[in-house]
Amino acid sequence: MIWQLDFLFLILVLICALAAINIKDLLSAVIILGAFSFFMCLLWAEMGAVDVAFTEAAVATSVCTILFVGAIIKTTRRSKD
Amino acid sequence: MKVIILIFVILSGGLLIYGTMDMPAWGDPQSPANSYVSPRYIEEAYAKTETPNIVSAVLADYRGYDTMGETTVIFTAALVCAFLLRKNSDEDEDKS
Amino acid sequence: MLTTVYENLIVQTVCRIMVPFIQIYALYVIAHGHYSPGGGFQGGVILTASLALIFLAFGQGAVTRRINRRLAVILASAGVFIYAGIGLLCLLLGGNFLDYAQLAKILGVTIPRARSLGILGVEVGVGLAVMAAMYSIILDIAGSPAKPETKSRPISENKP
Amino acid sequence: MLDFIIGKFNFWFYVILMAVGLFAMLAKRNLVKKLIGMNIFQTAIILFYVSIGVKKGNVHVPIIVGGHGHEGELIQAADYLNPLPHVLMLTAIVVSIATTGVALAIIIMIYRRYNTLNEDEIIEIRQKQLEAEV
Repeated sequence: MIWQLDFLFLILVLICALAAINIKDLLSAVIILGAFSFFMCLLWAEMGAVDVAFTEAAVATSVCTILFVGAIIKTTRRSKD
Repeated sequence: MKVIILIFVILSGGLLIYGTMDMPAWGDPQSPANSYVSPRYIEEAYAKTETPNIVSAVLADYRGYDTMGETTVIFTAALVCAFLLRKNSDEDEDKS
Repeated sequence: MLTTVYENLIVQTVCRIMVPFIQIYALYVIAHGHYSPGGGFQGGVILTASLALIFLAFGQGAVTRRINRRLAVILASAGVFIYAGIGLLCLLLGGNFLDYAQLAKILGVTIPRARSLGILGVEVGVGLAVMAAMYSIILDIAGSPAKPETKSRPISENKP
Repeated sequence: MLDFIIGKFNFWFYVILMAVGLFAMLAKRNLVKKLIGMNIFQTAIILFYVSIGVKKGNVHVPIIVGGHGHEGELIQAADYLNPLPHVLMLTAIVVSIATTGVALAIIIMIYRRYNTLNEDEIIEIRQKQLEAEV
């Protein structure tokens, strides 16, 4: 509920989102998506939603990244855009 | 094509930003979302369920149907993944 | 592929030390969900993360030897069944579906305490279902599809 | 003016984040990129819902202070955050992981059949197949 901290985390989240959709290497994009989820978790902890932050830290940064990496290694990591 | 999509996205984003002008300010304790159902949950939850974590109490007790459906959704997702990817013919095996 | 294992002593040793602590922490998160942030989802996902750590460090055979795919599906349906079973038990005791106050008749405690215990039982079911379902999804997406199931051996013979 | 900006800039950021996700879903031709865009879109909406429940000032997180031994004390609703958006979004996050898993399974099946992840190439191959059948 400190708006300066909120502003900082929102800027970081936006940078991570823009980087994740613009990088051509899919594996790098997925790792940046993990960083995006982590900053989102910090943002929720700052807003006081401790349960949501815990869930995001447990679910999105670990299991989601594992799923994406497994799928990318099975398919291909090159992308044209 | 990309330019059309960009214009569409910017237009819809601008419309949504115009919509936020009427919303209550961030963190307003008197906003409608904070003043209807949730005060009852906060005041009653500990006395009626002996659970200090209000989120747990609401998740599993007051809104138990919701959580049961959600557990079923996860179970269904696991079944769908198994049906799609588990080996059932020999030709898939060679290409993977 | 993720399924080819490179024998790495440091990774395997750290994994062997870390996994029991991660699982204890997951059980703590499930059981202590009334008093602190946490609950069925988070604990189940942390249990899955410990299994995924074994999967990454020791390969697919080491983890399917402990919980094979058929057992994972059975555990997931058992979790959903625990949840719905508690609801049906309340229905049989004369209340509404998922009305935990009726559990006070068979548990012999006050009504708020019975609702607290009902929440605990439901969280255990959710944790079991989430753990097994996520484990099954990870095994299907990241594991190799063609590998035949290894026969389960007694735990004392397990050498990862 | 400053109060207005402080009160509203969160919502503007959520809208920008949602627009980024929507653009990735519509304009990118790679299927995994589309899925990443979908994740960003979902997270922006969840962020919007959670931020509705925020209360300014000296409030606690939604866990009753003290736990046992405080039965007699009156609990004021103004002292705690709004727990309802947290509950709803907790389920939304876990369901989003399930949908991601199903989508990745479908992507793996598509790659096995067409040997590419680019949408244009998939459509091209599919049209050639249809013409060959006719």
